Amino acid sequence: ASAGTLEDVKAKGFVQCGVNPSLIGFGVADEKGEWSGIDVSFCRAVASAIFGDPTKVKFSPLNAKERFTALQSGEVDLLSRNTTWTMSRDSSLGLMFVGVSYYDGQGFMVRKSLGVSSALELSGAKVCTQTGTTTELNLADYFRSHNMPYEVVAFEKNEEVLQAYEAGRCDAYTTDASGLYAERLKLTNPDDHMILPEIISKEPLGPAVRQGDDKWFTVVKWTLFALINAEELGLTKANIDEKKTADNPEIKRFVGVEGDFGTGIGLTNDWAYNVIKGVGNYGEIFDANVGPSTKLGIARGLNNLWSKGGIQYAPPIR
Amino acid sequence: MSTMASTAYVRSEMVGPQKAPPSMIGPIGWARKNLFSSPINSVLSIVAALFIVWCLIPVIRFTLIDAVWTGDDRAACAQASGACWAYVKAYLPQFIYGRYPIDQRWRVDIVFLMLAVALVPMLIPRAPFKRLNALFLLTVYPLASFVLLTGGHIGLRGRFLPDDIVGPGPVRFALEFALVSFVIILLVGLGARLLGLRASQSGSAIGIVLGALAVVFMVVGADFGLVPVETANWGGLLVTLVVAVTGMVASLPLGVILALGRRSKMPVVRIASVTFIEVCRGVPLITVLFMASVMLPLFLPEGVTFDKLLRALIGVALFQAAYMAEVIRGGLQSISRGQYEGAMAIGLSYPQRMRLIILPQALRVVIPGIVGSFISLFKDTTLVAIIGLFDLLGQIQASANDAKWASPVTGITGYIFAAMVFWAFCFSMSRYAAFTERRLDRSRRG
Amino acid sequence: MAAGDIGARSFGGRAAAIINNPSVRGLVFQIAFVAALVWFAWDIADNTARNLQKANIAAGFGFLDRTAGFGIVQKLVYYTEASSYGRALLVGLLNTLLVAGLGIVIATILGFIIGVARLSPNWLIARIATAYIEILRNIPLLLQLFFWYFAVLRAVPGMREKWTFLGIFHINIGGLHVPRPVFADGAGTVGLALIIGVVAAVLVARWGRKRQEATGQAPPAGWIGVALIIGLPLIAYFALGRPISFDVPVFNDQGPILRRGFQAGSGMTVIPEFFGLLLALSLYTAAYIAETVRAGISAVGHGQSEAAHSLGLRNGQTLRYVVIPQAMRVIIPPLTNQYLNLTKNSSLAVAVAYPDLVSVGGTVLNQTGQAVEMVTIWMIFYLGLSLLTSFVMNIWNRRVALVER
Amino acid sequence: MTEAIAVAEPPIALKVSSTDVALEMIDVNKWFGEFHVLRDINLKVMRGERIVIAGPSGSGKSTLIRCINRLEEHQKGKIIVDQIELTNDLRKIDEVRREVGMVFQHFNLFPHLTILENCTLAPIHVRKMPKKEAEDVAMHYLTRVKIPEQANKYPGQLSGGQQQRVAIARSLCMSPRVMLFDEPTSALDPEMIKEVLDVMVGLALEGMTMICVTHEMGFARQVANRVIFMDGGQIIEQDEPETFFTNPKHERTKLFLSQILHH
Amino acid sequence: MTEAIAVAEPPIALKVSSTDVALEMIDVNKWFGEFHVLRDINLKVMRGERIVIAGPSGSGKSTLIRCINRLEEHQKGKIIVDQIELTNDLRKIDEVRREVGMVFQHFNLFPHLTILENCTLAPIHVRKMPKKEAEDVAMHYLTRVKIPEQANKYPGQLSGGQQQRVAIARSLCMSPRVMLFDEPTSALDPEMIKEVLDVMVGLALEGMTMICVTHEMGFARQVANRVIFMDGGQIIEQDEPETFFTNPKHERTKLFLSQILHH
Ligand SMILES: Nc1ncnc2c1ncn2[C@@H]1O[C@H](COP(=O)(O)OP(=O)(O)OP(=O)(O)O)[C@@H](O)[C@H]1O
Ligand SMILES: Nc1ncnc2c1ncn2[C@@H]1O[C@H](COP(=O)(O)OP(=O)(O)OP(=O)(O)O)[C@@H](O)[C@H]1O
Ligand SMILES: [Mg+2]
Ligand SMILES: [Mg+2]
Repeated sequence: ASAGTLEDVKAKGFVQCGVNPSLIGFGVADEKGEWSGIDVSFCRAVASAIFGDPTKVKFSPLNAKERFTALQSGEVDLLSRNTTWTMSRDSSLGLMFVGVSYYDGQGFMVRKSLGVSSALELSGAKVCTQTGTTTELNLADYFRSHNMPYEVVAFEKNEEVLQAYEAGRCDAYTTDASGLYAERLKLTNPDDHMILPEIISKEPLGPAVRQGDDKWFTVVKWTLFALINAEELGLTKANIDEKKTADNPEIKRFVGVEGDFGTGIGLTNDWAYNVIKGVGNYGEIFDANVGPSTKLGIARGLNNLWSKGGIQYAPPIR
Repeated sequence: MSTMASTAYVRSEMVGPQKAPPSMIGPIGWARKNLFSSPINSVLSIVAALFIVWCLIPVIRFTLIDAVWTGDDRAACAQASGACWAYVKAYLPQFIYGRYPIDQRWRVDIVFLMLAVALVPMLIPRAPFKRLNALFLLTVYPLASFVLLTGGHIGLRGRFLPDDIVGPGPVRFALEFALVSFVIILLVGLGARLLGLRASQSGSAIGIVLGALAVVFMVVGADFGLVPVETANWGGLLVTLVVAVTGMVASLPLGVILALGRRSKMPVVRIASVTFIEVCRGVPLITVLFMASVMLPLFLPEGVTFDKLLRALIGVALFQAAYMAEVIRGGLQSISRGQYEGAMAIGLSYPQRMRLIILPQALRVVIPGIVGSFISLFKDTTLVAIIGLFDLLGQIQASANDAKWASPVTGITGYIFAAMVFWAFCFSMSRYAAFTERRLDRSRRG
Repeated sequence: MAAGDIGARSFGGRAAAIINNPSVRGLVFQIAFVAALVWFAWDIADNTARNLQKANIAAGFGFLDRTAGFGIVQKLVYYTEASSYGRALLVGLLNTLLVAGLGIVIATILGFIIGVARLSPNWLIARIATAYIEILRNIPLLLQLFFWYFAVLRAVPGMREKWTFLGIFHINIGGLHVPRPVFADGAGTVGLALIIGVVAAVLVARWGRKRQEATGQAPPAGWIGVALIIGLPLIAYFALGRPISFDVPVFNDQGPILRRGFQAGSGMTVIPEFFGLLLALSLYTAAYIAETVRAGISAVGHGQSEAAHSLGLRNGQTLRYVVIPQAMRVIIPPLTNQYLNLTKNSSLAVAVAYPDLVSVGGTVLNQTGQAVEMVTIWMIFYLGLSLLTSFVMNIWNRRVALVER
Repeated sequence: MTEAIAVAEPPIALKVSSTDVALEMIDVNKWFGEFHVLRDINLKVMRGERIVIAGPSGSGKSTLIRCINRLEEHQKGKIIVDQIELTNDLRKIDEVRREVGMVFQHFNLFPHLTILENCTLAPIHVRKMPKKEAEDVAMHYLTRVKIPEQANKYPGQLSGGQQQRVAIARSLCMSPRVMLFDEPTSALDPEMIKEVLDVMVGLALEGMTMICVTHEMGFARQVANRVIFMDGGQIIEQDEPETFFTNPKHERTKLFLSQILHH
Repeated sequence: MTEAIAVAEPPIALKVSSTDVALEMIDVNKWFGEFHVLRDINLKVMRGERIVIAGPSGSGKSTLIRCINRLEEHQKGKIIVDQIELTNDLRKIDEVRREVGMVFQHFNLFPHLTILENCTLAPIHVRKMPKKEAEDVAMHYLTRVKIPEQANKYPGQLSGGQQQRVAIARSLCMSPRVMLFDEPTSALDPEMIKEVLDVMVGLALEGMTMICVTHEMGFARQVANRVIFMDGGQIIEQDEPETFFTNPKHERTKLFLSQILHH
């Protein structure tokens, strides 16, 4: 502990990563205990960067209430659990967000039979949500600012929210839009439900680490940037070996043929190569877990590269 | 008095026993006595019978007649108006093992099997080798289960010896252990000398403890070639049983200590025990669990962390210990003063009196109470679902929302299944408690 | 306990005698024990302080004044998103007391009925009671809670429909909707009339008892009392020109679907989370109370009711004057425990979205990170409750203890 | 134990009504399940009669007198108390119980009530007597059984003999016309037996109709008009005490008497 | 109850050491809270002496002998057993208890252990004797109290008299130099008293130093060197049994003797 997280991680031989146990597309384990999801892939990316091996990671399933203590106490080295970056969390929970891995926003899911097409029509609605998240607060802000009465029914666990919503206890189910897509899949008839277009909050989700360990912070931060940069550079899991030899100086720096960037942050120089080799680039991760071809079918939207109409943008490696 | 002369009477022939009127015996007599003994009772009987029918019909319809028994996904149950047993069938392995890797589940099976094999003769009053058996259950079994379930091979690295003498690893740990043991034995020896006890005696006691510790470390540190399985992947009945059994095994000695503490003549010890017991009994388990899951990490120095399951276990064990202490105290109180005095008069010391005379008797008396409190504990394990552990109930709840099987009846089927499992466990335990209670009564009378 | 002249004649040195003195040993042990405790507590406090400081969380209860910002679905006192955390906790606390209080009443009534039923000479009734007890006691409460909550949700009509009873009670998935009394000027007088009615009824009851003692005949004090309690407020109500009006729940079955159903802000709604929790708590606890009651009644020997019968007391009188007073001595202590258990178990509310103290506190904890303070508040509340109860119980117990030779 | 009385007093001679029937049992039969406990019991008790029932254990003595105030139900035959026939009619049962007092082997006082409250409970609630009056009556009977000073104690504070006397007083407070005793002294220590028997003798002297299951043969000799011997659920022999003790007719009676008298 | 022995045997005459003090109590005082139970007790017991303590209930007899092996703590004065002074020193208390055997009114056998285990427990755990040897010793003493065949039964299966004999054997297994008896026969049925007293007489014959609280005056006559009479927490009178019984000096002693002898 005293030596700094990076050294600790290297010593014990794996990254301990806090994830969501039951959010399809972000963090979920199947029957065999295989984990998948964007957040999970990010953990693997960090493992790849450090060890050159995406499997050197252990997952701690965390619920909303425990996640911050788990990180603060050192139970996990890294929190990658669809957590919204807010100022108060930076300032008063002792966290440092390394960046944004997914631009999300809070939305509403309703039954199609309600005949509602906009969140602004939800005046007087009963809304189900999970307690202990920013969603409860956003919800209150949204309805108050639009002067609409509402009633919130807040459950401890996702499963309960969904069961109550399905039973008809509330008109709307609110959480981050990505979560809504994931939860909708679990309903008996997903097609009977729709997600309203309004996004009522900014929910930049990102990995977080403990405050006060800059070295570790840098490693995790640049792992995220490497994923985005790779997409920009057109480097994929499949083609990186072949492009490794290309003449593009940017790629050369990326794969570690040129420069000493890896050792600068306490890793090997081929760290970024390992990341892509291990988990693919950001786009690949997105597509594999939540993209249009998956059951969730979420469009890239804001999460597209800045060059393609989105706002994902990473500082260059140089 | 002469008026009475006429009443003199001597029976000439005896009246033999006659058969009771039909209204007294057989099914009719039974029904008359138990169901129709008065007009009100007759009405009640009819109402009760109707009530039973009214309750049972929907239950039977839902669980049996309208139930779906086969199918591969939710399509089978989507339209069902009865239980979706197909879903339970599909998920049964998960309900038992959680996400424990499939190719490693034999390890869990062994643990279950060992428990059954060791526990059954323990529960049968007449079965021999009770002491050995208990020893196995309280020492070998937990250790073996720990290694089997987690994979063992925990990284013992040692703490304080400088790296340049010997690097972190089992060797450093062993060295440090030996060093510490040596110091402890030395200190104890000195202390014993000072107290005028025979040094060899206290030394050997400490030696046994340290030796046992060494064995424990050797076993949990050794590499048996088992794949490690994180507790995060444990789930279902496995977690339920781990929480319940560990809570029980850990709370017993703790409970004994607390109970003795509560009866101690030393005010400080007594007050501390009473405070602990009453605080634990005064608050809901779930706040204790919250505390274990949210607050315990705050209590620990930076970098020291506990596994989440372990934290829940600590919370449960401490909580249970308080209840156990009260049960055991009841047992201690039932031991007559004469037993204490008899033991004192033959020259036994306090620890000897407790170990040889009082506790064996007290614990026997409280077996029903212990089983009773084990039932509560077993039911309470479901609360760990609230702090995000996947016990049987948590696992069922999580799976009911699995996209593959979600249907209107899936959730309720899961709950019914969980209810049946818990009921079977708890009911048999309560029967067992009643059985031992009767047996104790008899042996006390006889 | 002066040890006299230690070691004056017998062997062994003074030092050995002191070390072997049990009271000296006890003292040393206790000092060591306290030292260990203090060290332990200090270590924990130190770690906690350091951890909190690292996380930038200010210790102390100052956060209670900050704005909560989240909504609560059931509140007995005024509360909005703009209220403080402290107020939110108060709402939670009152909700706990409400569900526990009502649960206790229902569980007691049900428990007594089932306990007596279990001793019924009617075989069927006794069997039903036994089955009830054996089933409910051996299934975890949390499971029952889920079962009842979701069963209730599935059994009642959806948000846009309703069942109506007696014209004023409406039930749907949104809960039980009833008229909400609105108090105008003069409502206080009606309240006063009610209080006067109750006092008068008590006086009448007392008069009735006196009268019975004096003449042997019991006047119908009960009926007079009921008439007073209902009649007086009614008279006041009409005499003052109906100062209490009722805000009837408005049910709308026109317009866009979302607008249909009961309108927010009209009438009074008792939410289904409350019912689910109440049902689970009281049914579960009733099973335990029933066992307590059975044990209490069985503890009163058969001879007691035989003696009462042979004196000519009827069944009801035997129960009332002979069996129940004796059974109660046995029943009350465990009954109190059950009440405490029920109150503690109400913390499971968190699983079904009923905003009790633990549930609201959990949200506050999560928003503020003030774990130590929140857990302290929980502990103080529940501990205070049990200490208070056992204190009262001890007094009561001492008063009713049977006088022995 | 029988010495306490056996030695002294001569039999009490008292008028017994020859026409006024206090209680009649006609061909009464009772079964416990398959077991035939009472067989063809015929018994007529005149007002003022004092009857002692004896017999070996299990012969049905207790059952017989418990049938009289319907603590047990009989299945065949008639029981007529004070001209009221005992049937399933609750009102009649109530009436009979009001006329019949019963004293048990184990006193069965109500431990949660004081002695005085024990005695006034039934008068107040059954006879609807004003409390004051009930207390006066109770004190009267308590004085008669010689424990007025214990009125405000609880049963647990009294000795067995005192408790049994309270039980008698409690029954008397209902002014019963018939008193039933079921082995009232057999749970008592020897020195207490006398004090209870003295009270019973006093009652007999006042002409109370009494049916008493007891093995106190001295008491039987001194007080009873008639001794009934039961065995196997039937009445084997009945006669005046003098004849009964000196000249029993039936073999079983002889055997029984030889056992208890030489004890 | 005293007949069992009183009739027959003549007193046993045995050598008593005149120099070897087994036990000495000097000005011992003890209080229970405010209550002064033992007052200035002075008692010197020589090795081989057999002392019987008698006195009315509550006079402090039990308390006195319980002080000797420190089941009760005294507050003033000295108790010296076998040259060891009883103070708060745990080691000394242990030593004294090892030298002193005690037999209680209610036996206090350990119900969860067999007879043999009851007897071997202390030798094994206190004297650190090998189990085999402890069992041999135990069997020896069990044979002496005439119940070797019960060795593997549990106390609950034995009669009271047998249990008390086991209790004596259990004490003997520790080879005590002094034996204390606190009314060892008063919880027994008359027919069992004799078997226990016989064992005690046997012990006396072998020269065991014994202090015995008992009301068995026959035993006292036959066995004791000295009878001590206590009342109100003090020793009122002590003398040889012959003189004590035939010619008591103190008024209270006379009263007491008249009561228990004519009972
Ligand atoms: N409630 C009952 N159910 C079944 N059998 C009973 C019941 N009460 C009594 N008996 C049986 O009826 C028989 C007569 O019992 P009863 O008590 O009348 O005898 P008793 O003559 O009073 O004997 P004792 O002198 O022992 O009191 C006995 O064999 C007894 O076991
Ligand atoms: N633990 C105690 N606390 C307070 N008082 C006690 C205690 N033990 C005994 N006493 C009192 O001390 C007095 C002497 O008691 P002790 O048992 O020595 O009398 P005893 O002579 O053995 O009488 P007995 O013949 O009834 O056994 C009695 O008044 C008793 O009530
Ligand atoms: Mg009888
Ligand atoms: Mg005594």
